[in-house]
Parts: sequence; C-alpha cells; structure tokens
Amino acid sequence: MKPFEVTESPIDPQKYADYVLHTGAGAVTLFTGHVREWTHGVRTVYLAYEAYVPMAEKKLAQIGEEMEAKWPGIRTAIAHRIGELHLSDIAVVIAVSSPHRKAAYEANEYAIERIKELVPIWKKEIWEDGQEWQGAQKKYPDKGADAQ
Amino acid sequence: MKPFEVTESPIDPQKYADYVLHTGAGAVTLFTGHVREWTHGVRTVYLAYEAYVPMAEKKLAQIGEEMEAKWPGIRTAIAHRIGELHLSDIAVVIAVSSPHRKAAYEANEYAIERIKELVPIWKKEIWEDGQEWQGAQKKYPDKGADAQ
Amino acid sequence: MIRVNYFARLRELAGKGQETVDREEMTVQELLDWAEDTYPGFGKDDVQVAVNEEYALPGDLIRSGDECAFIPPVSGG
Amino acid sequence: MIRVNYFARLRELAGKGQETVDREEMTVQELLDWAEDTYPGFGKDDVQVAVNEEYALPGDLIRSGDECAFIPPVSGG
Repeated sequence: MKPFEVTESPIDPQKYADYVLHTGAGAVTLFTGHVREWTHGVRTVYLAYEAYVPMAEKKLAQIGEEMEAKWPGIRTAIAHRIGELHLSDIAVVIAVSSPHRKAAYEANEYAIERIKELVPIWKKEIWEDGQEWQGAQKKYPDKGADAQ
Repeated sequence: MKPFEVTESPIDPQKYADYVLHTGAGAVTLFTGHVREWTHGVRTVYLAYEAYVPMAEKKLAQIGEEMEAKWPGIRTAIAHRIGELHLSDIAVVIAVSSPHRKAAYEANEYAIERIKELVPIWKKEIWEDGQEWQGAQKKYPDKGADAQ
Repeated sequence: MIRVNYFARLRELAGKGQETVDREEMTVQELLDWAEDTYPGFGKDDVQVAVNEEYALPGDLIRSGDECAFIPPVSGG
Repeated sequence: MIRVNYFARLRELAGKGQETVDREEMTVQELLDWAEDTYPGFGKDDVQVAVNEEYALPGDLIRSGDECAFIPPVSGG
C-alpha cells in the first residue's frame, strides 16, 4: 500500500486507518468524501474523476509533509480514486493519527482543503440532462498564504 | 447495532461509518480514540474502563441530539468500550455523516469534548508500578455554557 | 428505600457497587452528606449525583424507589 | 521537443491527451499563448502549467525534453 496514492480501485478506508495507527497514537481521524446524490438541487447520476497521476501522488505526499511539519508527531495517509464513481462511493480518504486528538482533527481538515487547492484531479458531474467539469481554484494555489 | 452504545466487545469502527452513510452524505468523519503507550512520560500497561451503562448510553444519545440540532442534516453514531483495554485498542468511536465536510469535522470534535464532560465513564490507568482512576471535570458539566 | 450506585474510585472506597439507603426521601445534598459521613474520604465536593439516570442539583428531592448514582469526575474518551 | 499533457475540459477541447510541441525552449507564458492560439477557448488565464510535475510560473523556461501539463482549475476531493 502506498500512503499517498491515486487509484482506480474502490477505496477501503480501514486500510489507511490501520496504516497510520501505532502505539504512540491516541487518536485517529478518518475522513471519507462520498458521491452525494444532490448538489445545489441537481441530481447527480455519477461522477467521473481524472488525474495527472504522477503529479497528483507527489502533491498528496507534499501535503503529508506539510502536515507533519505543522503538527509534529502525526502520521498521514491519503488516497484519491479516479474513474467512474457512483452514489456513496468513496472519492477520497484521509487518515491521520496523532498522540492527541486536536492535531488529528486539525491536520485532517487541513488535508482536504489543500487537496482541493493544489492536487491535479478533476471531477466531472454527470446529471440526467447534462455534464460539466468542476473547478474554480486560485490561479497559483501552490503559492498561496497557506503554502509552506 | 445501537447507534449510541457502551460495549464490552472490541469496536469495529467501519460498522459505525456504514451506519451513518446515506445518499445525501458527501462527507463522513470517523474518530477513534486508542490506548496510547506513553502519557506524560509514564508507560501505560493497560486501561480499565467502567461505566454507568444505562445512563452513559442515554448521555451518548443526548450528545447525538445536541449535534443534530446544532448541525442539521448530520447523522451520528457513537460507541464506547469498557473493560480491560490494551495498547492501540479502540476505546471510543464517533461517526458523523454530513452533506458537507465542515459540519462533519466540527460535530465530530464536539462529540468527543462532550463525552469527556458528561458521560459517566471512568478510566483507570494501570502502569508497571501503580494505577489510578482518571478524571477532573467541572462539577456540573451538564449545565455548562456548551450545554443545549 | 433509595438505591445508590458506586463507580470507579468510589466503588473501591465503598467496597461495593450498590446498596440501599433506608429513607423515604432526602435531598441530593443530604445524600452526599450521608455518603461523606459513611465513607471518609468520599470527597463529596467533587461528586455529582444522578437520580434516575439524570444529573441532579443539590436541592433536588430523592424519593423512595429512586435509583441514584454517585458520579465522580468522568474520564471517558 | 516539448511534451504537453491535457486533462479534463482541456483534454476534451484539444481532442487529445498529449502531444509534442516542436520547440527547443520557450517560457511558460509562451506555451500558454501557443495553446490559446491553437485551441480557441483554451482560457489560458485560468490555466496553470506544470513542468516536470511541478507548478511553474509564467516566466519559467521550458526546455526540450521537459514534460509539461496544462492544469485547469482542480476539483478533487
């Protein structure tokens, strides 16, 4: 298992939680992002995710390094699925372990915000009557105030 | 499965994540609290948890109601294990689903804070050379500023 | 008769998990005073009382048949 | 020769996932200008360029053999 990976296979979140757990960890936070049926009143039939895979995996690992620098003592694993995803499928999983709970929550939320800013992955929403690529980030997300 | 339970059995966190997932959920946060080896420089051999079980389950359900009132649209499940727990064993699991991620993080963290304030569960730390019951809450946690 | 439950440190101090107090009614504060008298070192100022599985205030009345519990500082999670 | 990759909306617009640009060197801005000229509607102001899997600035130089990618607004998660 790679701790920072883009995969075409269904995601088993427990695998990532197990990866970050160790005897120094008192808290593990596991975030999973799922395909939701309704967005802004429009019904999603399915989503299609696409990635620039080698760069996306590098950027996930970079986010992990940022996290471990900001919250010393945590361990992190992140995976993002690509391809066709249907209702309730997991698109992304973020696992963080920490000696204490506060860092586990904060670092986990930081990870999903950073993923949405800088990891080259794209989502197309497919509705009953149309489809559209999503995305509207800052032009230079990597150089923003949050970047380390 | 009871969504708010105190149990003597090992906790399978995925069961609680599955319980809260539904097609309206875009985010699931799963928190697990684990037995940690070192606390304040002292090595833990094991922990013994004890609960006033019927009241503890009521209080867990009350916390769930508080959460669903504060963050409409979320779904919650919480379990706490009692008995002898060893290194890395899960003591508590909190699962929250939400249409959007922010509420899933916030509500989950709220839950663990409230558990530590008001749920009648006690932890005894057993070290190589001694043991002690833990706990130092406010006298009336249920009536505090956070209570709804 | 009022039933009382002990947990954690208080269970070890009392040497029992539960017992009954032979009273028709008393306040929460009177129950705490009784416990302090009966079990030296009880530490009533740091102990809450639950009546019928709900936290009670010092002036609340306990009646025969109620189920009480002494709740020392909790430490779940 | 510079290799360029297209993703998402840009892949559909270009009708291909990758191609080569026959230049020895050019800046990131020149590559974006070339893309806008070649594919009307490219929308270069909202597109970043990665050079060898790292985000690059408009003035950065791209050399023959580099692997580039056009990165439209991302939407992972």
